[in-house]
Amino acid sequence: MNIIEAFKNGLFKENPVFVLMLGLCPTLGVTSSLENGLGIGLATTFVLIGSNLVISLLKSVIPKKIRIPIFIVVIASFVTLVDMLMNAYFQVLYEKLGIFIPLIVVNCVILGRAEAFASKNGLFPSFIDAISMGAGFTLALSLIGSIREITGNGTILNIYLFGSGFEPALIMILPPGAFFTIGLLVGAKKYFEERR
Amino acid sequence: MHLANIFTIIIAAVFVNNFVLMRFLGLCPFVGVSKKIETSVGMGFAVMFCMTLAGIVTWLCNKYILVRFNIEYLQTIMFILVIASLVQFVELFMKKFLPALYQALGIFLPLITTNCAVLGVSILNIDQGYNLVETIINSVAVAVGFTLALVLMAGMREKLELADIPVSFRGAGIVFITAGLLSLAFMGFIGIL
Amino acid sequence: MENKKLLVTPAPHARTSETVTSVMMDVVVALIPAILASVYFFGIKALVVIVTCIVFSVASEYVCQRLMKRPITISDYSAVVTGILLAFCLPPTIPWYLAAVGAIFAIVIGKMVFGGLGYNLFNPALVGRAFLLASWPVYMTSWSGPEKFLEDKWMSLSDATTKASALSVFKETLMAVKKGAPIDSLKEVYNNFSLSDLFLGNVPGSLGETSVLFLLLGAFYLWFYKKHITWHIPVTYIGTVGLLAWLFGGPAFMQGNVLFHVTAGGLILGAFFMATDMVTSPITKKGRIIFGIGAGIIVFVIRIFGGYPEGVCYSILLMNAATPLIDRYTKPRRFGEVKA
Amino acid sequence: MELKTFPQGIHPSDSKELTQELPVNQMPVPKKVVIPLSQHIGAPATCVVQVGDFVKTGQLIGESSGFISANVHASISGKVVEIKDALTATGAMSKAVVIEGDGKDEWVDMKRYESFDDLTSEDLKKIIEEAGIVGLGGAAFPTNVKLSPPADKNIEYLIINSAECEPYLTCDYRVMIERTMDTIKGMKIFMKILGINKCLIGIENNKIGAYNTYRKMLENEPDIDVYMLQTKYPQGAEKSLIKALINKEVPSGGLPMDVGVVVQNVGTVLAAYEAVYKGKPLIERVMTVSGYGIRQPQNLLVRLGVSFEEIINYCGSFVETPGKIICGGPMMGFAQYDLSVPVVKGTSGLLVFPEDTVNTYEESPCIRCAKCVDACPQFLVPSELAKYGKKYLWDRAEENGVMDCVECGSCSYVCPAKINLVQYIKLAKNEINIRRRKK
Repeated sequence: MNIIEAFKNGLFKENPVFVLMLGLCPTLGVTSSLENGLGIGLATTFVLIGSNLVISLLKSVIPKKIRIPIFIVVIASFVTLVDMLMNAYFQVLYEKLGIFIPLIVVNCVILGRAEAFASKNGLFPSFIDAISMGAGFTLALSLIGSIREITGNGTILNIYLFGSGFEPALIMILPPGAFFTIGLLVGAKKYFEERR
Repeated sequence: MHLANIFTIIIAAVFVNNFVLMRFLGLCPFVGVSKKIETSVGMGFAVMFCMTLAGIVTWLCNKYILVRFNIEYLQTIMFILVIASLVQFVELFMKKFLPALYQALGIFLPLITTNCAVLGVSILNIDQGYNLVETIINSVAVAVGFTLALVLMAGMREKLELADIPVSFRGAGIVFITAGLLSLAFMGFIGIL
Repeated sequence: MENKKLLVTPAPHARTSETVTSVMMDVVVALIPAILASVYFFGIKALVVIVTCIVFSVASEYVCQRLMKRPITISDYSAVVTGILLAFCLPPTIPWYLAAVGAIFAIVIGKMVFGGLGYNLFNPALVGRAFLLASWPVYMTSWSGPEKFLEDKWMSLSDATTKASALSVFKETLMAVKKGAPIDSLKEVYNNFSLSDLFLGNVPGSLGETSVLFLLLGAFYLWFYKKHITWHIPVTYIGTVGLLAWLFGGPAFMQGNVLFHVTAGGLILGAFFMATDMVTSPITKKGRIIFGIGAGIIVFVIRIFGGYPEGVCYSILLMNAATPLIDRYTKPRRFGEVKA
Repeated sequence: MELKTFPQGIHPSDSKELTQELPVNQMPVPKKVVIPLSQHIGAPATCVVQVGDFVKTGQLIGESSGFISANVHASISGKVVEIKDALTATGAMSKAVVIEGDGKDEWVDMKRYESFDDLTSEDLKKIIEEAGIVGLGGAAFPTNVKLSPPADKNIEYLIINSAECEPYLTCDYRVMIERTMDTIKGMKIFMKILGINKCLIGIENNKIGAYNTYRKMLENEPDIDVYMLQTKYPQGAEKSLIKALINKEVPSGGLPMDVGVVVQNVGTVLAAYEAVYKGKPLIERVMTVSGYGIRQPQNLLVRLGVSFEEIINYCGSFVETPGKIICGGPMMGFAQYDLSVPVVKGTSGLLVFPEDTVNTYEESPCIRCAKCVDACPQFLVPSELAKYGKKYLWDRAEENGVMDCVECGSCSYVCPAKINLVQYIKLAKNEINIRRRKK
């Protein structure tokens, strides 16, 4: 498989968030700032890479009937690992993301890639798949995070972008803002696709 | 335990911190299963059933296994396994002994395993330090809140089916916008309690 | 015989003269007394806000319809109604650009993405207001005035001595009582606002909601003369709030001040002009009664227990969300329907 | 006095003053008639004449061809010149017999009865069937079928439909005023056929003259009661009339006989009288020609098969350029584009409106004002049903009772958005009927 193709796929054609509508909870739940979006995106990518690699390695020894529980155990182990690592090295971010870190385990993107790709392909392709899908996911979350942070708080990565005259729309970092942002993004995407 | 305390938990879980609209948990079924009122009610009941059961079992597991053996760091693995097997078990049990209920709710059960609301409520119950009774009340109330949001959404989506929505917003777009407006309306409950 | 020009249309061949435009026009007419009252009490700034809201509502509807390549229907006055109603629930001192943003949001997100008039699920004006309140809470809760006609501040656009609205005074007192202040201070709140001021609109508040008298004037025009609204929603809505206020709104059980709770805040405006919005309220009479009672309960809960001093906007939005369900379960019993 | 009526409905201006006080005028026998073989609900009649045949007035030319069908007779004497497909008022084509009159109007031999005391119920039904009588209110359902309820239905009442709730139309009113005694005799014929002794007449209070006449004539008739009804549309819809008079609801999907009622239009009653006492088959009817676009509005007794064009010419032609010509009443009638269309058994009126009084309406989106919900005599939600029809959601339309719609048009009348609600509903009904037949 062509690496560039794989990335195009993960980032755009089959973007897990905008196209496949997977992993919506973190997409909306933690994207009140770019930092949060980036954080959960990278954490998810890490778990994705780990689980894809392990499952790809073990694919011949996993019995078909109980493959889903085994996948879950593998994913959960990596989530626990991320959980502990973040707790140790990124204390502030860890507390902000809260419950969404353990919840990476139920992110359909990860289980979906394990089932649809890693369990059928070799080590290297699975690795590329994980990175491209993870990148797509992280990109989507960062995009939503940046939009919400700029419009709702007037900052990007906590740096003030505008003068004091700018009064950000608080709603954008509140729950309704998350829904509006993704709704408008999905609408805009469709609008431009149709025009092409 | 005070009655007021129970009341607080219920109001908080159903309205103020509505899982779907304010906490963003259980969004996949919220988007996926809210096309028709009947199915969303079915999903609501299935979630309520599993959530309560999962809440109780994970609470017990936490107290008698994780805490006792000092292995709280295995919470995620343990809980997800417990929930997955619980759902599986419920499915088998229903199929065998409650075929009518299985007919109604069966199709929703596989979806619940990956419903982060179930895992979410289990973890939150522990984080909040609820006792067993509070855990049960909270789990039921969260499920009621989930069902409320789901059914409201389903009603609106049935109505939207007749609307003349701009092409770009048909499908997911309008669902998110509607959810956003619903969430905006739910902001009115902020500060209660 | 040459009859090339005979018109063939489906039956019925008789129609009433009413059109959507005429209905919307009637609503605009009904709002005129309250517009005049708001300008009289709050000065030229009120007019600026109202005009801004109307202009931006109509303009955004026009732009959306151009983008969607649909027929331009701004002449049906529905966007004008939205603009006026949005302006009515804003404080007179709000900067014009925020009013404009609210109007744009109301029309674009509240109405046009759903396909325009008739398809929106939530009252667009209230969507705009809830959006502004969540985004710029400080501006949305700083009231001024009233600065009546002929006072020096009447012409001023910027002067704003912030005052508290009747309901926010009530709320603050209520919070104080909860923290241990003497319970009789609630009575003082009731006494501090004279009923005639509340009734006329001579109090700080959102610019169109204060004048009960002039709102009722328009409402009765719509209700009895034009028959566009029925009693079901306004009466049950106001009745529920009144009843609950009397029972639980005072220092002791059954000592609440009904008239204060009905006339202070946006209840009259909401009950007659927003909850009755045809597009977003139930179509059956039974459904409208449920709508009114439900909204009434929510208003009261928010006013007494919630974080906001006023709950009219949210109560109507929440009941808007429930309207499809209410409609579905209050279908009229069909003629000759066999009871199952 | 207490006025009976049904719940909901609408109050369009009745405009009956144009013709209400004008006695029925007999139109001369036409030179040429076009007689469609399908003038009724059910199977078209089978043609029993050939081109070139000479026929007498009242001679059978089309024979009933099934359980629900009706005979068709020649309405003038003369020569059959053509058998062709002709346009009818509903816009559908029907096979039709064209007769060119010989000007003599020579009638067939007719069997008259001075009284029907010696006739059995079956005899009377036979006479009505042979005379080709169908409901003259507009639906044109074969009368003999309506008079033969299945044995398990217990019929209690005969209800005479004289509500004439359509604006402009006054033909039933004139029949009631001018032929009071004959219609009473006709009612007795129906009562004998049905074997019952209870007949109710409902008359709206804008036709108070008819009410008073019947009151007087019925003083010694304990079996026939006359009631005054509040003027409201659609009082003349069978289900609404039954609700108004005996406060019973015809079950959804059912027929009047399910609540023990047979409803007959007053014009039909007169036709039955003519068939029994005079031996006349149904070859002529009273109709109203009205509207502000016709020079001499009037109530006319016309032979069936005469063209609209001839009627219009007889009535002094148009006042100014006509904008719209309607066959039937303004609420349920059909707009016409070709005036060669003939009068048939169900034609109750011909209305002409000048060009400057007719409007076309642009549909705007439904604003859910619920005016249609408050108007629908069937307690349906027309706005919603129409949306289902528009979006081809037949199942949901069916679930929500679209088949109960009586197509009275009240919803379209009140709609401020000018949506053609009835048309979308009819579309759904049609589609569901096709699907049901396939099953």
